[in-house]
Amino acid sequence: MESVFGLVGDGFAVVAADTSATSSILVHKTNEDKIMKLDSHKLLGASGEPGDRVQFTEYIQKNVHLYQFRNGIPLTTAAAANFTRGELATALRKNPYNVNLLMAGYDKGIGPSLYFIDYLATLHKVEKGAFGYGSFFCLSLMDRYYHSGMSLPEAIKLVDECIMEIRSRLIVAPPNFLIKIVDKDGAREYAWRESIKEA
Amino acid sequence: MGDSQYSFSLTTFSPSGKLVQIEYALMAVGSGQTSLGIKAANGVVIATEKKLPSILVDEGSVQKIQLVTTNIGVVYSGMGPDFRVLVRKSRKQAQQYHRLYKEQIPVTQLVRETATVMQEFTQSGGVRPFGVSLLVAGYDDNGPQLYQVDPSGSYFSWKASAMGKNVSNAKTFLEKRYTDDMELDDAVHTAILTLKEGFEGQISAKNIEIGIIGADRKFRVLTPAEIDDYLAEVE
Amino acid sequence: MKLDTSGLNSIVPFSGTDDGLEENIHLAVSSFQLPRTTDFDGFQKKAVEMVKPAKGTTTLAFIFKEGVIVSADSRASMGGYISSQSVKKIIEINPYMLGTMAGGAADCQFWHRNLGIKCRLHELANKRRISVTGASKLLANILYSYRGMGLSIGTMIAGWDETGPGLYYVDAEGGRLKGKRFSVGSGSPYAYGVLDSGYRYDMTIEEAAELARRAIYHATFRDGASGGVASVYYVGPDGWKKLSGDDVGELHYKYYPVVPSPVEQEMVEIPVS
Amino acid sequence: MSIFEYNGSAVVAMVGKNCFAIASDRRLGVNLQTVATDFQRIFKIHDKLYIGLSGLATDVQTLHQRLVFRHKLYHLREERDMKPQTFASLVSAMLYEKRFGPYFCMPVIAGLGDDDVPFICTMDAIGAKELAKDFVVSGTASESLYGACESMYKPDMEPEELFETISQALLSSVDRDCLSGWGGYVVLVTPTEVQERTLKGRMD
Repeated sequence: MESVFGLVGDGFAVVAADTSATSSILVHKTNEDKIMKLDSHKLLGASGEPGDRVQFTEYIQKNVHLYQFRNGIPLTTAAAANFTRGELATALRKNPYNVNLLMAGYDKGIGPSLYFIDYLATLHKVEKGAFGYGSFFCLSLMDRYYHSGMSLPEAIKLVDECIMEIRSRLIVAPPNFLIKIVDKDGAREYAWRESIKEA
Repeated sequence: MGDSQYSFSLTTFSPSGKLVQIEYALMAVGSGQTSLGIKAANGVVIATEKKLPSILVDEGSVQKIQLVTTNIGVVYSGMGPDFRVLVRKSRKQAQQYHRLYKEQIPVTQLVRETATVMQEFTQSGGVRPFGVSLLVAGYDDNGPQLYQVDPSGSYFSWKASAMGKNVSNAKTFLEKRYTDDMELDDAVHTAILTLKEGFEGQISAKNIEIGIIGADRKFRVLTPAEIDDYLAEVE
Repeated sequence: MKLDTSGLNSIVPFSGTDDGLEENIHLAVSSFQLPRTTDFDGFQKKAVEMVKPAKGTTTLAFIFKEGVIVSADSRASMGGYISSQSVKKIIEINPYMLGTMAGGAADCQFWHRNLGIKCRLHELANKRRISVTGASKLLANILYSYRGMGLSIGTMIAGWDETGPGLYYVDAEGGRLKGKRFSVGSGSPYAYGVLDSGYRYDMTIEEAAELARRAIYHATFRDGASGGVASVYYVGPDGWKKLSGDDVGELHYKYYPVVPSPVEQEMVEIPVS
Repeated sequence: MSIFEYNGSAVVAMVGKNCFAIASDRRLGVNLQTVATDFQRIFKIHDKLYIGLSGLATDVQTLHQRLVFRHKLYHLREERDMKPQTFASLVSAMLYEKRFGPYFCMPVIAGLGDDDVPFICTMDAIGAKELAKDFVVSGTASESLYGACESMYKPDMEPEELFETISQALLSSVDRDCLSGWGGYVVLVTPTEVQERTLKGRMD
């Protein structure tokens, strides 16, 4: 079952997601990257129907790029989040995308931020957020151990706790997770947490 | 406007930078029957000549001053049929505003909407500009107001204005007679006198029309009997 | 169909009105009156929907070095409406045994009391207290006999017996699990999150109580159907003891003292960087 | 569960003597799961006009954005602020526009009109206006709010008392609702000033 979650620390934001691509009872692969790099300083973690997820996140990514090509400056994370919400909201009453998103970014002068956008296009700025069945376990864990101004090791420790909790408590828990971070130096892959290797 | 082969705009620039179609429209206005309006301290009056092509026409069947909404009236100089189109569009605009906000449309808003329509007819394909200028009289939260709208779509707020055949004379006359503290009754008198100035033949309740709006914010066209009373006072 | 209500025999004259219905459900002694309907399952389903007030809940229990900790919230809700903030979800079966309540309040209350009676009878007959294993098995067997009839119970039986601390999870489907750590109810995933990460076998009683309290608190924060008071019980060799009952409303501000901060208005223009 | 209850909400507005107050809870939930406790449901239209939107959060945001857009346009066009009544008509018209695919929110509008006469009203999701002289409520806690307001409201309250009353009514009402609460937010508007306050509440 899909799980995406993230949190904001001191000078960075981290997004983690499972890496399982499934359909009904089948697991197609366990190294699917569900956290897209929108631009140099933005991450977009997504869960939802595989087709919608890929189509929509790519659409957002291309538009974020287009803006940067046209104007020579990148969108702020807030602007990108609002743009994404707008697209999702417009689609909602036409042919909705079934995707839940966590957008993390780092803006000069503003710092790191994390936005919660669900498939209904509800947008909210959060310190910590989670989607999917994993959220039931992650949210209370993050409530318990989160504090503002977390250091990177602290945050990763918390993320690992969340992953462990999902693995141990969630029925059909995904085996592998991917952690990405974004800070002043940009968005990048941080680590994989694999319990099985791809065949 | 339409997809016919004439869907290009008929109003095009001349080499000297003029839109001659609009100038022709203004000429149509200039040769039209005289209309005028005066904004008084407590209301507005608009008036016009109503010369009919033949004495056989029933004067009662011609209404040159029209009501747009309860608190706004309008009169024109130029082509009657074009005026009808504008009145219909303005009334619709006013009702749409009312439907949306449950509030009477302010005079400025109505004038702007009407002017927008007139402007669109100078730039759209397959149409010609309107051959009328309008005088819009209304009373709203901002007090009494008088606007003139031209075929180009430009509009101005006036204390008193005239248009049509006798413009310059009428305007000169108004300039002399106008005072800021004029009451509505005085304004009606002045309006009649101004019309009378360039009037060919005998002025009467049957060949002029007067519309007034006062602080009650109800625009109405004076009946021939009322006009007669005013005429009697003027003499 | 044979309904097991033997525990009631000597105490509650629980037979319904005499309307000759007994013939249909050939029962010699007192019994629940069954509805005269062709669609029994459908009737049952609707009836359950009607009488099931306490749905959302968070309860938890765990065994540690010193014994067992049992903890629960106190909210009862019907749909979105909070019908009570002071429900006793930890039922004192006897001085050495506790049961928790999740699901239908009436079902839980009734069958826990029934279990209490059976435990006492066992004690009188055998001159020794019933084991937690035995008690939970009694309950599970009863619930199993009612399987498919719409009972709604998710409970933990926790206690101290001759073998030491005992903890079982029993539900209305007839399931019975032995374990060291359980949480039941709509808020249970949240509670598990905190519980699993903070659990150590060699905790002190204070640490264990705080962990339970914390787990319940975090569950009430995230789960709309849990709330009220976080009560914590401890069962040790000398029986159970209620350690605390903290209003979650106050607990929050104890854990997170208010730092004054202005409301963030999300939709305002962002400052130009 | 109804789509109106998906996120959970409580909104209330009350009239005092030449003033009004509008309040809401702060929870953003997904059914029973609380996602955030700093969600905004009350929005300023202009200095003396506020709207509270209960119901589906996404539509709250969409509708708010559209309303602000429409008001800004109106302001540019007519060079004046909208009267509360006018704004209510606009909201009503915009909601009915979507009669066959409504926004799942129920607005509460509160404002000071000409001569600082307070105005409050509420609507259903397709724009049926309901005017009131005393108080209006909306959201998943509306039933409790009716009870609380009905018993706590007094006519012609001064601003301080009004604030106290609306806060108590809100907090006690959301304590009986699983889907709203987690703090409160109150705006108190008098002819001369606007006070915004966040309320501490039970966080369960």
